[in-house]
Amino acid sequence: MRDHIVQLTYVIASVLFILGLRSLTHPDKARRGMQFAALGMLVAVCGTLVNHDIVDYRWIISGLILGTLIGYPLGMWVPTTALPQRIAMSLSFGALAATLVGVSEYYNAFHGGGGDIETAKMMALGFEVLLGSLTVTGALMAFGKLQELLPSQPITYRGQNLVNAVLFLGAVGLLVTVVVNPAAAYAFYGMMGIAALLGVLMVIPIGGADMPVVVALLNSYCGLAAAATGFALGNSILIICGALDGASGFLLSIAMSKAMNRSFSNVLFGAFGGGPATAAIATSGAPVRSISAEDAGMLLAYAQRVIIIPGYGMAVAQAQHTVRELAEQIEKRGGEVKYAIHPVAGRMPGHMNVLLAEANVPYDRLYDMDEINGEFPQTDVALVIGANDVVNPAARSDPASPIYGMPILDADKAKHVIVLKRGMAAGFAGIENALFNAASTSMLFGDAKASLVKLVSEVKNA
Amino acid sequence: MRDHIVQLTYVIASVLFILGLRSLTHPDKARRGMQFAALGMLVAVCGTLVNHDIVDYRWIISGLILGTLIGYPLGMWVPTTALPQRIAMSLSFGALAATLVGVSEYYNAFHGGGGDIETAKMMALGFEVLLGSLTVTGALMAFGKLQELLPSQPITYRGQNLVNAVLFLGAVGLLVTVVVNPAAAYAFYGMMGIAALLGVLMVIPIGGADMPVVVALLNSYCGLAAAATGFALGNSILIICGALDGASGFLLSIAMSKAMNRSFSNVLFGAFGGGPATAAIATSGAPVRSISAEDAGMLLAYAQRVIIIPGYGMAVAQAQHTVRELAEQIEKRGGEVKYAIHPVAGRMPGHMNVLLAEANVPYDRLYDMDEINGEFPQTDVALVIGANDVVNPAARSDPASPIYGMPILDADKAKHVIVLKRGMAAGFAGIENALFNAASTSMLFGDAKASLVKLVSEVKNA
Amino acid sequence: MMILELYIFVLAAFVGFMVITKVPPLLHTPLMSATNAISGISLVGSLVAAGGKHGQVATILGFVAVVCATANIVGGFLITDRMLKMFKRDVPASHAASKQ
Amino acid sequence: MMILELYIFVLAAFVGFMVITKVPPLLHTPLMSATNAISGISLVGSLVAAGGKHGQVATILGFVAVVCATANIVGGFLITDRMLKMFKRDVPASHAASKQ
Amino acid sequence: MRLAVPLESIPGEDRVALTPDSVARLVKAGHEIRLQAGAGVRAGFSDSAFAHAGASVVEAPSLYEGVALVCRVQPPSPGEIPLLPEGIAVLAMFAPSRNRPLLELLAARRVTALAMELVPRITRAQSMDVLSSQSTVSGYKAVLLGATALPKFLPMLTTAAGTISPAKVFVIGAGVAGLQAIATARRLGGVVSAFDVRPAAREQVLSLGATFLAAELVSHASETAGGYATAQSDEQAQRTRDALTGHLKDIDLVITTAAIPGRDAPRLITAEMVSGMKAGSVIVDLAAESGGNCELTRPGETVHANGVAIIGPLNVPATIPFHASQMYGKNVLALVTHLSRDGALVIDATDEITGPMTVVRDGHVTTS
Amino acid sequence: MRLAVPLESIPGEDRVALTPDSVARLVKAGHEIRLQAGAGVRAGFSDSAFAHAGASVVEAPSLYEGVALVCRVQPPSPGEIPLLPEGIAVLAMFAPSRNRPLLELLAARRVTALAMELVPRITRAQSMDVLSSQSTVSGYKAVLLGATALPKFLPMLTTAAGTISPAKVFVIGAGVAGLQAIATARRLGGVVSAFDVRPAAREQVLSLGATFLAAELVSHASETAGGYATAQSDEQAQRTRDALTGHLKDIDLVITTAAIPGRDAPRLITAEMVSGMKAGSVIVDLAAESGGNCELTRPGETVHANGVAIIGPLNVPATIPFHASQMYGKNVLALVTHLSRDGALVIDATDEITGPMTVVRDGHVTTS
Ligand SMILES: NC(=O)c1ccc[n+]([C@@H]2O[C@H](COP(=O)([O-])OP(=O)(O)OC[C@H]3O[C@@H](n4cnc5c(N)ncnc54)[C@H](OP(=O)(O)O)[C@@H]3O)[C@@H](O)[C@H]2O)c1
Ligand SMILES: NC(=O)c1ccc[n+]([C@@H]2O[C@H](COP(=O)([O-])OP(=O)(O)OC[C@H]3O[C@@H](n4cnc5c(N)ncnc54)[C@H](OP(=O)(O)O)[C@@H]3O)[C@@H](O)[C@H]2O)c1
Ligand SMILES: NC(=O)c1ccc[n+]([C@@H]2O[C@H](COP(=O)([O-])OP(=O)(O)OC[C@H]3O[C@@H](n4cnc5c(N)ncnc54)[C@H](O)[C@@H]3O)[C@@H](O)[C@H]2O)c1
Ligand SMILES: NC(=O)c1ccc[n+]([C@@H]2O[C@H](COP(=O)([O-])OP(=O)(O)OC[C@H]3O[C@@H](n4cnc5c(N)ncnc54)[C@H](O)[C@@H]3O)[C@@H](O)[C@H]2O)c1
Repeated sequence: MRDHIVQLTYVIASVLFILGLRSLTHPDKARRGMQFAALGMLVAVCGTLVNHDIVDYRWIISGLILGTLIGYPLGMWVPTTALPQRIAMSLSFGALAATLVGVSEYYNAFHGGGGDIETAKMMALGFEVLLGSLTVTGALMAFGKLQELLPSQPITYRGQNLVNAVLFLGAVGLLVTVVVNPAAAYAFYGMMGIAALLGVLMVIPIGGADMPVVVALLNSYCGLAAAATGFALGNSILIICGALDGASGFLLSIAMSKAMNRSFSNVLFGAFGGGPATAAIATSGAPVRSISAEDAGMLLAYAQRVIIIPGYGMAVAQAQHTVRELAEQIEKRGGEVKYAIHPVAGRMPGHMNVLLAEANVPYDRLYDMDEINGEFPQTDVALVIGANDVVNPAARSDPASPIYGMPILDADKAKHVIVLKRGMAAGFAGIENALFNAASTSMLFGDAKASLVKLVSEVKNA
Repeated sequence: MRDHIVQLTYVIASVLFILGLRSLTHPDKARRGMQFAALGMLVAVCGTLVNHDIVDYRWIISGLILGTLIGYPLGMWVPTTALPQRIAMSLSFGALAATLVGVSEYYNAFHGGGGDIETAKMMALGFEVLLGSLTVTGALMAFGKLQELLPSQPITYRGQNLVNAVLFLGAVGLLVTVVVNPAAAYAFYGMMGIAALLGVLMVIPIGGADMPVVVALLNSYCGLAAAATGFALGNSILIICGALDGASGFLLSIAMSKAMNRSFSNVLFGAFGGGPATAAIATSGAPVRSISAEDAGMLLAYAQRVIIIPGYGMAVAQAQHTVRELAEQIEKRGGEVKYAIHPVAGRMPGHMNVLLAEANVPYDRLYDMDEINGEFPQTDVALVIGANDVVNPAARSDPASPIYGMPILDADKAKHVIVLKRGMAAGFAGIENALFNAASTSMLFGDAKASLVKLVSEVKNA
Repeated sequence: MMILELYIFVLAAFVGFMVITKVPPLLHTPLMSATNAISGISLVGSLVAAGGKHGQVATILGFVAVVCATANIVGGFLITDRMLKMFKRDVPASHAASKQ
Repeated sequence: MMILELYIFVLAAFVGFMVITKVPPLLHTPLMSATNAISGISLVGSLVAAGGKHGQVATILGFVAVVCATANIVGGFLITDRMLKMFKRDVPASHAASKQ
Repeated sequence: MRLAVPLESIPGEDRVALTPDSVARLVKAGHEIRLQAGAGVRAGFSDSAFAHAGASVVEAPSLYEGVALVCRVQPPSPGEIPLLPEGIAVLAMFAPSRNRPLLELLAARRVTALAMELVPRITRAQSMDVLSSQSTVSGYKAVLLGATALPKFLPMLTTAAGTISPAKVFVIGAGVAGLQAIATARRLGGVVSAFDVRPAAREQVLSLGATFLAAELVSHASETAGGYATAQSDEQAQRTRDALTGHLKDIDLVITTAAIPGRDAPRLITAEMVSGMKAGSVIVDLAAESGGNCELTRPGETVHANGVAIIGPLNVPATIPFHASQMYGKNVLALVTHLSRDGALVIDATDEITGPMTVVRDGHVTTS
Repeated sequence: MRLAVPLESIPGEDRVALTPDSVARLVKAGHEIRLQAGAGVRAGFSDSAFAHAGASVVEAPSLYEGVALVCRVQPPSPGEIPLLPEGIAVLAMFAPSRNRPLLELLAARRVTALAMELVPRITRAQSMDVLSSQSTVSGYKAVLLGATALPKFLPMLTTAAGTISPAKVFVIGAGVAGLQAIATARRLGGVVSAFDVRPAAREQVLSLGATFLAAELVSHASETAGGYATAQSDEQAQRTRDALTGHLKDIDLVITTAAIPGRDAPRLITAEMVSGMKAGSVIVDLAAESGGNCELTRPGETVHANGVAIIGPLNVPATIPFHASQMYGKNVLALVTHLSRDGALVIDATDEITGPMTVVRDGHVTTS
């Protein structure tokens, strides 16, 4: 009976976890969903506590309390900017837990009174400990790099790949040994040590900016370790959660390297020798942040106030109709959209007016520079569509600039600026634009019409 | 070892089945995907044949050959219009197989030498046989109604619901009995009989037009029966396939009743007393087929040649921009779109021209009535957007009609006609339009703009 | 330990729901016939019944089950394929045509 | 019979892939911290190790594992929640504001 | 049957009753066309183009030889009537309510007169409906005239030299001409509002993206079965005037097209309303021919009052002669096809279309 | 600083150099404005509106009392020059290349003359650029003039009386006026193509949805640093003419705006090309003032040749006086703000903007 209760709580918890992750598809429902997942965790833990095997609750209670005391500040007080390192640290905790469980199982089997251990279980234990200890040290290294306790530059030396390969083969050899002969404790602990070393060596040649990919990948390893634990203990919730983590970590690391315009293997191995710290198409050295249509769409979908700044690029791309569609989609979701028309946007007086009128944008959405400039600080997203000179802050600040003195649209004062352009080419005045390098600016590269088509569907599906 | 091979083939087959069903999300890939699923089936069957328990292959081989001889004509020669009845019949075959396996298991346990049967297994067997035999007769009834061997009208009598409820409770009671006392063979076979009777009684009060919903639901039952078989035999591929079938059948029956504008329970129980045979907003008695935006979108997405016929309704809905978007989406997928402009469409000369020009539809896409009328027979879809009089075939055929003699657009000659309208209201001339009742016509009701917005995203995601 | 089987059932149902909600309505009929064909998997159970050494009755029941299930599978996959064939567009051909 | 567990693993991975491919990139960071928190499920194994009667070593290892896993779970869910809070829009308020 | 197309004699009438493409179709249908030399030149159609289409280009004296039907745009002048053979039929825009004396002359000469503007407005006869086709021209041209006369831009322009706000255009009477004016003014970028008394007009105005003024003034009583407007009651008229007065203060360009068939155009804009308008505004009164919708309108002239220019153009369709003729010709083509049976002209007084448009027949004026 | 705004003396010049809203801004900035009574009336701005904005409305004799800068649209006539106090500065569109004698007169009177059209076309000076602002007006109006004169519709219309095919519009010279003409003609529904010699023009034409003719004729050599065009070589000119000849055969409405600063307008359309055009076509030659892009153009007149009407309008911006003045006024406002330092007029010959535009100074004509 008790066993059935335990199993039932596990089934419930699994379902809640899956539903929780699924809720992340919709930002609106995500929070609720994750709260249910947390509830699922509670259910599973409570279920476990009624387990037959547990006879002594003292260590358990103290462990839970201590863990909570450590976890709470990690969750509540860490600034969101420090998130990646926090995840890395917490990852190493999780992996440590899995590793220790594995070690204790192994230890019990030979010292705690148990006799032998069947092959399949030994294999699972071996995998668990191998992946676990690799993740423990790897995650710690990632943490160090992200927190800048360690130099964030890639550390490389000749023959690095070779050394790693040899170590990896060594660990696998020991794994095979211990599976064949479970009593070979030296092999078990040796494998653990080599894996820990490998964790360190694998991460040091990767630059700080690529760390998030590494963290995601380690997350996947940690999940696989948990799944292995599940196989070893015959515990299906561990298998399910491990599989979920493994799949998600893997997908995430691929998605992230894609977002950085890097191939996955390039992140993991290419950085040997020091790749660029950030993926950037840079002008005159200053870095530029590019953004994907998905992310830009999400930003727009959840923005309250959006100002669209059309420029000559919108005309060249003949994107006026798509601009209106995008505005309609944002408004449908409750956002407010205004158009800021600069007096000399485009190449003829009234250029933007003709095009937007053609696209049926009502006149009362169009705002003069003077009318709208005061609103940028309260604006969530300024969407710059193929405009350049008319939003160049140099006109305000740089007396040496040929456009100094021209009044401009204060797009740079908005909370986020998204710029749609094909590349980093200059506008009519032929000068660089510091707005594109600003911290609040993200560039969505590509033909304005094509980018807008993507944005429309992203906003629609957000 | 042999066992492992069997299991491995099962894992592979499960994955292929899932991928196959998943491929149905994309019409382009669906065929390939289902071929892989069929391959999966072959793999699973071959795997099973190496099973230890099988000692005699004669009956198996003859069974396979005979089954193939029956199945091939069922698959290749049945006209696609007879699909629902074919599925119903094949369903009853599948359910019969599951039921017989259950019976043979039960029989073996007591006669074939086996002694007792454990409770969980008995429960699984009971469910299997209950659901199986209910499906066998239910599917046969559905087949009869669809094939019009039986009257397709609902057959009802007073107290029908009560009788069914009593029978159902009786079957459940016998199930409990046999679970508690597995040796009670009378209960086992009795339950089977009652379930078979219930299958008949449950289907007779449902009208022929609602049969597809019933078939989908029976499909779900059949899946559950297979899953129960899996539980009974400890065979996980049966569980997986059963669960897939159960889920899909259930979702499908709900989706289908929604498409018919009926609630699910209304289909199952409401028809007692005879609901409408087709869900239709009918004029003067003639039936009208309505279509969902999803289906209309799919038709457009896979059409080679589309002709758009705008009318006054497009102007009222101010849908011209969305019309262009839709055309662009269709063209992006390789379809060809033309606009047929009737001389008196709208309410002023050139009404459609002004609006379409505003939406930036190039002039060379607009075709005069005389230019385009010859093309309708080769047209896959004629999309009529808020037009009515200008596509009214009465002008050609009915000398008594006030519009007799007016030349019209021959939309009715296209392979499919989709009409976007808010309801069945008449146009300017105030007369009915037989086009809306034609077999090739489907009505997409709602404001033209709203419908078009849906169509755009359906076509985009198709 | 039927609990593991329960997990499998739940997870498979999940997968089923998630896969099937994304199937467009136009493909609902092929979907129905595809799942119908897949439900012929009970052939796997029937084979054991028909080929096992459990006496005449079981063999006969098993034989009938094999016939039914096989017919189901063969017919189901064939007709699904026929239906899906209609959705395959000869895109290159159409392009060629429109380019003339 | 580890084969059943293999089924569970495969199916769960399927579910994981299907669920996660649909998560928009903006939520990738919350997703990472959420899966990280969920991986704290190894607490379940740790609890047995810490509370079982397997000798001192196992108990200590188990205790450390419980601490780590708990910290992981508590911190992970809390921070995920904090992040997701930022995506909750006060839609009614905005509507009220725009109506003024 | 043999048709004649004379050169229009009224000054400023640049249209021609048939154009080469309609001629070609008629010739193909077995008719014979005699065209007076130079008839189409002012509309942009040379004699050679007609000849090429199959017409015989002839000089005036021999024009009517053997002709059954004369196709004209404007009615013949009194001086031309004696040239018509007796018993011949003439197709033209006779404006019968204003041209009684002329009709008497035609009756005296035993000429059958068919008034193009009396083609009934039934669905079947739409292709013969010259009121629709020529009003389309008027509505379009009225906006061009107004925009040209306006000291302002119509569209909005944001420029380095300040923002130009869009002109406000107001269209009174949303019939065929009014709707076309609305569409044209919207195209040019004006902010357009409109007014009409018929309830159906509101949706039609909105369907062109313009706004409708004072929907509450609309009443079903204002619409006849044929879709025409009826005269307003005094009280209604007063309320209309009040609503217009307020609205006009704000307007830059007014286009008026209000008409009631067979009556003088309703007087909708009084001198007082004009004095309330902004200096520099422009009124284009398309109803000038039937007396004008504005009190100050002088047909054929431009009046300036209080800085407001009131343009009263006459015979507007003739100023776009090429396309106006093309459409008129298509209308005539459709009508001739309707009137000829086995190659002979059949004027059937009981026919749904022919009946109402026959205004002189057998020596009698048949219209009231 | 005190500014004067006289009533323009040239006939047909309905614009005024400042409008009430610019006046109000200047007054707010501490300047004093003296306006000759009636100066704004023809543009639609009453004296009272100016007075309300803070200007002193005065009669001519006292206009220049204590005035540092006179703001005009057109240069003063020779007869008005003696009325100007010595040492005063005058702002106007002097057209220095055509008005040398007048500049000599001003020099003799020791008046400083600032030519508005010589404001350099740098980004910073865009708000003072009258060429841009007034060309915008010309480009728009040219299309209206052309469409009004055309015997055809511009837009396509499918009607019961046949389908009207859209007019083909061709714009030569895609500078400010040309682009505006393209936009306006597209709005009205014409099918627009354009031609220019500057390579940047092509993208700009496409950005308005029109097509570009003969992109191969474009060369980078044709563009100066300031974005103006240079004269074509003879061989280039011949190739251009060949391309145009073929294209023009098909065109209904031609708008020409080609100009080369400081030179006569290039002759792009020869009499022979005109004779190849369709009867009923219209050419609007915006370059009429500087000699015309068409050989047959007679400035200020409409010429008919071979059925083609060639309109050579003069001073087009003055025909939309309200908005043309508003933009001109904004330009003047920006320039005055630039010229005044601590309330005094500062004419700094070394200034990037002031330098090039000072054409008469210290008794000398400083332009070549
Ligand atoms: N309005 C007037 O009357 C007038 C007249 C003459 C000159 N100007 C001058 O023109 C400028 C107008 O400023 P602006 O901000 O509108 O334009 P801008 O400064 O010229 O910048 C336009 C930007 O659009 C981008 N772009 C071009 N095609 C694109 C496409 N298909 N998709 C996406 N982006 C595209 C270009 O960058 P990429 O190439 O990297 O994509 C370019 O940087 C001012 O300097 C003004 O002085 C104005
Ligand atoms: N072109 C001209 O010059 C002119 C002038 C005067 C009269 N007419 C006459 O007008 C008619 C024109 O034919 P037509 O086919 O264009 O129009 P129609 O026959 O008047 O039909 C228009 C249809 O659009 C539907 N509709 C209205 N609003 C809609 C909306 N928001 N969304 C979706 N559907 C909407 C209406 O049905 P629901 O209400 O059911 O939605 C109606 O049946 C002809 O009879 C012609 O003789 C033409
Ligand atoms: N059946 C057909 O095929 C067909 C063809 C063409 C036109 N029509 C219809 O005929 C009707 C009239 O068209 P028309 O342009 O020839 O009409 P019209 O020239 O007689 O009148 C012009 C407009 O002025 C309006 N008007 C009259 N008195 C008014 C007042 N006091 N205030 C404001 N507006 C006033 C009328 O309602 C009308 O809309 C329209 O409804 C049109 O749709 C039908
Ligand atoms: N920097 C600025 O802020 C600014 C402001 C306004 C205009 N501009 C630029 O100045 C340039 C000129 O504008 P504009 O309208 O005053 O020029 P313009 O009036 O001097 O000439 C009009 C057009 O005629 C063209 N042209 C000359 N010779 C030609 C020929 N043989 N064939 C065909 N076309 C010929 C020119 O290229 C020009 O486009 C444009 O590039 C415009 O964008 C710049």
